[in-house]
Amino acid sequence: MTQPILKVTGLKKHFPVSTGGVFSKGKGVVKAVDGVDLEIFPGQTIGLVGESGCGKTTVGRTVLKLYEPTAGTIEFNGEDITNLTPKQMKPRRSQMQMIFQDPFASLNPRQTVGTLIGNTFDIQKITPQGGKVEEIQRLMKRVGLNPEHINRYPHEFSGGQRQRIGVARAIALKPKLIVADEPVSALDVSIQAQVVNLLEDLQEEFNLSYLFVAHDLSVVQHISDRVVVMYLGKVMEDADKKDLFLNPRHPYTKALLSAVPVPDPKIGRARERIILQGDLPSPVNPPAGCVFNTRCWKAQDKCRTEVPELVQIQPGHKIACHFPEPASA
Amino acid sequence: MSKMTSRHLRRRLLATTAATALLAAGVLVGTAGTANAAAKTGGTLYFITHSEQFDHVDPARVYTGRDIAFFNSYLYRNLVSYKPTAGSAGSSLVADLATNTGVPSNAAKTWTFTLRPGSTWEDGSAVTCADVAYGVSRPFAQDVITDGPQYLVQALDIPKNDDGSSKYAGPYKKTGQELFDKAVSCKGNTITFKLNRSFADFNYALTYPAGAPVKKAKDTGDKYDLKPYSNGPYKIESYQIGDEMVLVRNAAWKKSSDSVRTPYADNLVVRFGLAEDVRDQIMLDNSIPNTVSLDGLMPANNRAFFDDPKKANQRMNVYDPYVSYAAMNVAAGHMDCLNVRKAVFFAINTQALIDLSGGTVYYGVPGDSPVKPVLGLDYKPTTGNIHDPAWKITGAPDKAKELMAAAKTACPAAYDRATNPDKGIVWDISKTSTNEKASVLITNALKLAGIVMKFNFIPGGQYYSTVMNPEKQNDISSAGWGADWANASTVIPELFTKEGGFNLSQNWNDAAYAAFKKKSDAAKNETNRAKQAKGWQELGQYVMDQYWIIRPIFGKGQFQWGSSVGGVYYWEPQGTFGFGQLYVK
Amino acid sequence: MSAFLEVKNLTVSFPTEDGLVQASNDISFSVDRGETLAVVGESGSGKSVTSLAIMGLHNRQTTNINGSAVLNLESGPIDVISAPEEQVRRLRGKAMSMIFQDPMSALHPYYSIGDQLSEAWRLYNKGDKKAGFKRATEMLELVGIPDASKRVKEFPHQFSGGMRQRVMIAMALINNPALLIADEPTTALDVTVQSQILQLLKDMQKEFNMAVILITHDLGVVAEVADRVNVMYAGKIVEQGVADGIYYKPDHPYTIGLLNSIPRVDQLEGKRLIAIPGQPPSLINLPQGCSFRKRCTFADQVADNLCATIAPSLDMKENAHFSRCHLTEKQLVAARGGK
Amino acid sequence: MADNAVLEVEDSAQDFAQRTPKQIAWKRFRRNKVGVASAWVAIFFIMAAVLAPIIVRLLGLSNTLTYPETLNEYAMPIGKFGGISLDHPLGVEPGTGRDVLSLLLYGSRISYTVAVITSVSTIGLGMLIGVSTGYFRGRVDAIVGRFSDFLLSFPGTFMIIALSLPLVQRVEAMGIAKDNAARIVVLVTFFVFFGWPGFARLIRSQAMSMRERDFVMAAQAMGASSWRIITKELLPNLWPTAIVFLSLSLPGFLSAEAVFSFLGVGVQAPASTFGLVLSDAIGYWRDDPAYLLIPSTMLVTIVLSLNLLGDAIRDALDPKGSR
Amino acid sequence: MLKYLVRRISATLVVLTLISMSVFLIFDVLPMDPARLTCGKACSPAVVEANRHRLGLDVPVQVQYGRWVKGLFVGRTYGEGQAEFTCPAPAFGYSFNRHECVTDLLKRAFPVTLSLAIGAFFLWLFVGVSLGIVAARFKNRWPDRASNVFVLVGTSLPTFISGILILLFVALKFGFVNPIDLGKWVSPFENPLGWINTFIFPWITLALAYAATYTRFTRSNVIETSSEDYIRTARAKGLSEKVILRKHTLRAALAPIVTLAGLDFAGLLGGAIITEGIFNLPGLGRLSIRAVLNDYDLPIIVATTMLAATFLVVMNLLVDILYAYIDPRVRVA
Repeated sequence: MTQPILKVTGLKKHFPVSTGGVFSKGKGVVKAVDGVDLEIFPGQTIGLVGESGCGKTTVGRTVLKLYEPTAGTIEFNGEDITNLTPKQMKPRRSQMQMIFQDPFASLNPRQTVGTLIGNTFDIQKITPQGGKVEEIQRLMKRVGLNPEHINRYPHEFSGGQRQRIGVARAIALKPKLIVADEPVSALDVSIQAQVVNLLEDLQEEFNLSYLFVAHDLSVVQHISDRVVVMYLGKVMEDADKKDLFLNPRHPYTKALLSAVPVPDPKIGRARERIILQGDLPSPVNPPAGCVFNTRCWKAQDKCRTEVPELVQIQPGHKIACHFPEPASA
Repeated sequence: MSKMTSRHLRRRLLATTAATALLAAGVLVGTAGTANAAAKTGGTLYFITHSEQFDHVDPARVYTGRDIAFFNSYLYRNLVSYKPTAGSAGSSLVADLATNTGVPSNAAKTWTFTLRPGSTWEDGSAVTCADVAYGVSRPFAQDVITDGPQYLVQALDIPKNDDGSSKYAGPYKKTGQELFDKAVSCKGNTITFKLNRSFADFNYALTYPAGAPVKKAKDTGDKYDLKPYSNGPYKIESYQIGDEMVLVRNAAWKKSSDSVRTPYADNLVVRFGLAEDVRDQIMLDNSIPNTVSLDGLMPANNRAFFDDPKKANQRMNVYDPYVSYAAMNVAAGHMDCLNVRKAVFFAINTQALIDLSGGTVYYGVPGDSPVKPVLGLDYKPTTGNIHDPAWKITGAPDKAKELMAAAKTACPAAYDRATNPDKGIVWDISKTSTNEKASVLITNALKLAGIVMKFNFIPGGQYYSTVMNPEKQNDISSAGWGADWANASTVIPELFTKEGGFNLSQNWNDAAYAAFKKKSDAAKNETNRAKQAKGWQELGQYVMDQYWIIRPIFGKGQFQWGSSVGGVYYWEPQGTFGFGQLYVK
Repeated sequence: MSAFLEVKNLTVSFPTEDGLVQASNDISFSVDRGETLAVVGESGSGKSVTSLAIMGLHNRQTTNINGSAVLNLESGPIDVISAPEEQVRRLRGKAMSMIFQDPMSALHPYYSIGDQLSEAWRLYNKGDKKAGFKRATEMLELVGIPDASKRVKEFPHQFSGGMRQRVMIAMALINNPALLIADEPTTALDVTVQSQILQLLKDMQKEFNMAVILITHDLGVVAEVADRVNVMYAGKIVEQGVADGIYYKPDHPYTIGLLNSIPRVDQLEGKRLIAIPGQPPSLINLPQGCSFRKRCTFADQVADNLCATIAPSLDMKENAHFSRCHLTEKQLVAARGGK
Repeated sequence: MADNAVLEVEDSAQDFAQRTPKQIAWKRFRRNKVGVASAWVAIFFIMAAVLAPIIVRLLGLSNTLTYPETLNEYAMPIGKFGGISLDHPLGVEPGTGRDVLSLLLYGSRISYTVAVITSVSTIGLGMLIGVSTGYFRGRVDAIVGRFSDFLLSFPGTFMIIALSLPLVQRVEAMGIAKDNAARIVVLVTFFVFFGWPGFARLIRSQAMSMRERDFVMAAQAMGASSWRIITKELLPNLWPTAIVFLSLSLPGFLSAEAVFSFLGVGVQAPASTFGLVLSDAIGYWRDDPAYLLIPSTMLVTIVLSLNLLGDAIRDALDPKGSR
Repeated sequence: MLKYLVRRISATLVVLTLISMSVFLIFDVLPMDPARLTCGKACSPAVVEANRHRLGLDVPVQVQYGRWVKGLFVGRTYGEGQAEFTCPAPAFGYSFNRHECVTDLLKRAFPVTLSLAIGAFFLWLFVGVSLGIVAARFKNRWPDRASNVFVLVGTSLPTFISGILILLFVALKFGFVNPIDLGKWVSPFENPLGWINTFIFPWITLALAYAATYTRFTRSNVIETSSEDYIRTARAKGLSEKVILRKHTLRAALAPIVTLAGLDFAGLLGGAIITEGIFNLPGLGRLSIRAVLNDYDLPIIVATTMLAATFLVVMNLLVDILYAYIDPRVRVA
């Protein structure tokens, strides 16, 4: 088997927070990511799903060392990059890129498209073959933008087009890994598909690996090879796409899947739906034991005291649950 | 008389000499109300002023004519006082707490006074000889009793330290108390002063409240300046600096014991800190008819007030006791070149400066001596300065250029400094809008003569302590002075000798200073008044020839009061109202 | 008998610096008690503007409105478009209610939940604050907020997103309205919470026998709850019909495109998505003809360049199914991929 | 195949206006009639100050010369309205007979100089500190924050009054500047010293929120250094704030200078800033009200036009913030 | 809650200590010599030294500071022998120019400044806030435009000009104020009408600029708040516009004004120098500026500086606490 492009072991990222209002003083930590393992192979797409606050975005940022990890190791291309300084990271950054959720916030409004894409070359001090401007225009064309618009500002583009600028920027240096953080969730339905298709095409073309972070299971399901389900900073289930969607073994995954609406009235009405009770607990005070126990319909005493390990229960399928769902036929 | 207050200086400014004709008369008195026409008792009399406070209230510290006249009329009594009448008769002495005006003996080195019985303090207790002695002892406490006249400290026969300070440190520290007790002694109601020199007019020095009694038990040191214990017809009910002072009748005072004072009004209220335009508005509109203004008007408002025929009985315009002048700091590196001093004098446009400050009618006329004609005997028109044919009242830049050309060879360093745009001559002046304008006029006039003049504006309250500090004093300082009594011994030694209290010329490094000092000392000790006067005249001429001071102005003062104030007259020796006879119509 | 709400030819526009914005154009639909009408469309398609106009919540100074929206109340019909402002106000909260997308910002941060609920209740009911709080607590219980009697005194920021949306629903329903307009009620919520809220909405509809207008961009949500569907595009209803019809036999290329372009969680064979090309048009100075024309892959099939010149009207294609398209039935079948 | 799929979605000539942010602001500004008018007024006054020597010479006047013939024997202007005449369009100064127009023109040069230097330095310092504390946060931010809190709790106005005289002396003694130059140095230093915390806070909060924006993270993901992020990503976005602050602080400092000159702790004669002229004019308000009213009107007009201009610039740059 | 208070108060005390230290240090390193300034005419070096001792300036600055702090708690004694006297605690020092304990001076000046500040404060709050609300409600219509004119004039007219114009051309010219009583302190408890008469023009002067700022601030806050979602919610409930404005919009729009107003008020307590100067009010501002310009009276300068700083710091604390009560989001985590 080939070497993974990215290997993450026991990754933790804790943020200090002050919990108090005016009348109470308290310091705590948000365990945004609390022990996550990941492996991404060249050309593979890993979908990272979970509800807001589950730490999926933090994972994406931490593996790119935009956040300093609290614990764990990150290996990129076989090299341990966990403790590299920003300076040491710099040359490696051309190999790993990011696409952001909000196409409005991720583009500096005071820079032209040319500058936005060209920044990458300037920072890495790379002069592309055939000239910078030409390369930028080639990239623009590649992602479906009119190369003549090189001197336009982001506000002159629609959301979908902006996201294309973001994509062009990310692929400019032909990276090996792209962390795509909710790349389509801010887009209109009719535009989402354009960007999803673009990402798929680019993957094919450049043999890219994606860490695809999203809350929308439909999109994740569509684009991923493997899917990792997170809840409160922890991995609940990690499996091959088909395995996971056809045969979710973790109660949380099961509930999550059942909650996804399907654009088909008959199926929609017919489907059995698991409605979880209550809300996501605060990540500052996560529940003891299994973090999901407060909302799990199968929770027992064990779940409230003992943290379930992420274990492989069949080849390529790991879950963290004391009482997994039965494997279906 | 007394030193001008900084307040006076703020209004009075620099100008140079004018015609001699005006100098003859000591008084060019304007109209004055007649005293005691139909004096009425009762009512409240208001006094208004822009000042924040009286400079001092403590009798040992009061030293300005206005404040002395005010408190002497209302609050405390001296052994002797000036006669409270208009005209030159006002300059004669009358017995007050004493039964006589003092008996000199031992070539005027010993003076005795006998206390009049029946005078009392606020609490009804008698004013004793010990109270007088105690009062006299207080100015020796130089760290507490500041600013007062130093005649007693200087003249009493008490040994001095090497630095000139007295070996007696005042009643608080009591160091050398026995030395004081030897110089000032009581026997019953008679007090004896022993002096270290002949002092023919020592009793005049006692018109200053520095010689007034203070009841020891009521002395509060520094705080006595806020509320002295009264033995006069009024007492202080309240005094808040920056706000007001209220005087009410002192029930313990008896008319029978006091031949000098006539309290008419029931209450006296002094309002401090009025904005100048507000103060002027009150006078111009007569909005408070029972008001007396303790200040003059702003120059711009003088004319409106004095041209108004309806106000004919509410004003006077007189030659006051003051001479204002610019003192040359002749210390080395400053104005040490006579030609430069002269050049500055000749270049100045005196007319413009006088106009700026109210014109000759209200401001004053160019003078030719540090001694004012009002001193009579001691004044004699000088030669040179404003009588120089080359001098012009609007400035004589050509003459000044000539002088500068001479200075170029005579004293090149001084010449260079005076003409170098980066250096120039620096003139210390208190910060007022009139002075700021005067600086423009002077700078412009001197520019015509090629002299560079710069001005150092100093906040009023810090002016004298700055310019009298030789380290901080610049080249020229504006100042003003009035004789302490009708003798130039209170002018020339004070202003031009090292021992004087107000030497701005710093002239003791001058080559001829020793001779000057000798002559001055001789004149001071001279008991023959005519001979003494001659000495002062000569010294005055010398001062003017040396241009130690330039462009003295024989100043005028204006006084205004509301329409229901009666009993107003000009008390010549004090240079202000005769407060004692004021009443509310 | 006519439906509870009947909207006819409703047109909303407002002037801006750059020109007149045709926010919604010639909208007609009706909805009755017990029925859920979903309005689907992308951002800027005019779906929210329409509902705000019905509620009378648009800015009256800057907005031009034509057409009518008649509420058939027991006391008689009222056209909320032409009725005086004050009269419409008295309908809000009682005859018709609305909940919004972002429950975080839709609740006043300075007042307790109980205050805000009881204020709504006391507007149409006599009772003091205490009674208001009692009623508020009941409502909170009804919408499934645990520990309601305690939480009624708390402030919005102490609630989670899902709970806030429950509060919003409780507040909207506290006066038992006949019509509830839910504007993207679950967009800001996580899927697990979304299904809770959708379930709640269904329950509440049954409980109160309301007419519900659900505004959303999510075809999945629509499929789960809607009886009938309006598909909007560029300010116009392009297709209108019962849910099954819209999903299984869409009659407009836009609807077809939308259904083809969204991935489905239940279809694991990763077919390439068929995207709708281009961008939605700006609502200012809409082009002549069909506004979908430029993105429509079938426009060139229509003869005489009709799409570019004549705006299609909303025609009935079959029983109670309307569509705004020049394509023939045959061409549409082809567009649907043969169905 | 893939290529085609992408290209087919290329926008078919979206009619977004092709304008830079600057052009948009400029267009918005030009639509604001009041703003344009006040800009002209402000430019008029500023040009008049800049060109004061030329204007004054063209009129055959001088700001230092006195015109004795315009004054009577009490040194009051001859003629009505403070001696307004063809020769002296705004009259003459009582007392000295200087030309008021020249005085005010030259005086406003000083006022503008103080205002401009102060505003620019305040903004420079505030920008530097605000951006770096906002971006780096951490300990330096905490210390600087405390320090600026500390500064803000000082009564600035009073401190200027209390300390200006000794500080001017010190500045002169140190040979940094002399006379009015020294006073200006002290005044400006004070204004900046007490002025920067406010602006730094504003910039800091913006920098902090901007730091959380994805485009900063995008730059980090590309490997950009902090310096590059600050200069290329943050500063260009903070300029509008700085320009708005500049345009609003300029009139503020202009009148502050007038206030302190009025109180006697600013520049001194023979200079003639608004504050000096006004404090002088109070003494003449009965006899020569024009001398009080003309400079007042002029100062208020300048401040008003600059304020209006500032508002217009703010509206143009940031149409949302209507403060 | 209590813990928080203790923490904040102790932090405030630390700040105050630091401020007082730096005030001492600042005035110590300056080339002003108060001993020299108080020395008067007979000024020999010996007298200067004696005065330096009398003023307590002959010891190192830390000792001076120590004495000052001690004086705050136990009072201070000045002079020797017969002339000895004590300023009781809290003693801010003794002014040898005014012959009074600084504390007494402050006690007298403070009610004046407080009266000025309170009156102006309520005046500008009332005018500013109500004009701002009116302007926001009638946005872009004539009341808005009119209030905009007011805002512009108010913010462009420096206080020293408006004050002079009001004093000279209104108050005095039409005889609203007896000039001799100008600035005379009248206690509101003894003579309320006289108090108002004394302060009405200073109030107007001072309030003018602030009212303009508050009008602008209120207007923009109200407008901004009006577009908040929760206002739309209130409207959707069926509340009338009046109720929405009063109960919902204003509550949120005016909350930030509390902070602003608190700090502005505290700033005034430190002395409204210009207004007090123009109207001759014997308040803290005039006390301090006279102390600086007339005689460089160090104890007064230090005391007023400290006092002004204290007001700001304490008011900051109060505003924070008050704000927590207004905004529940701040109150509880």
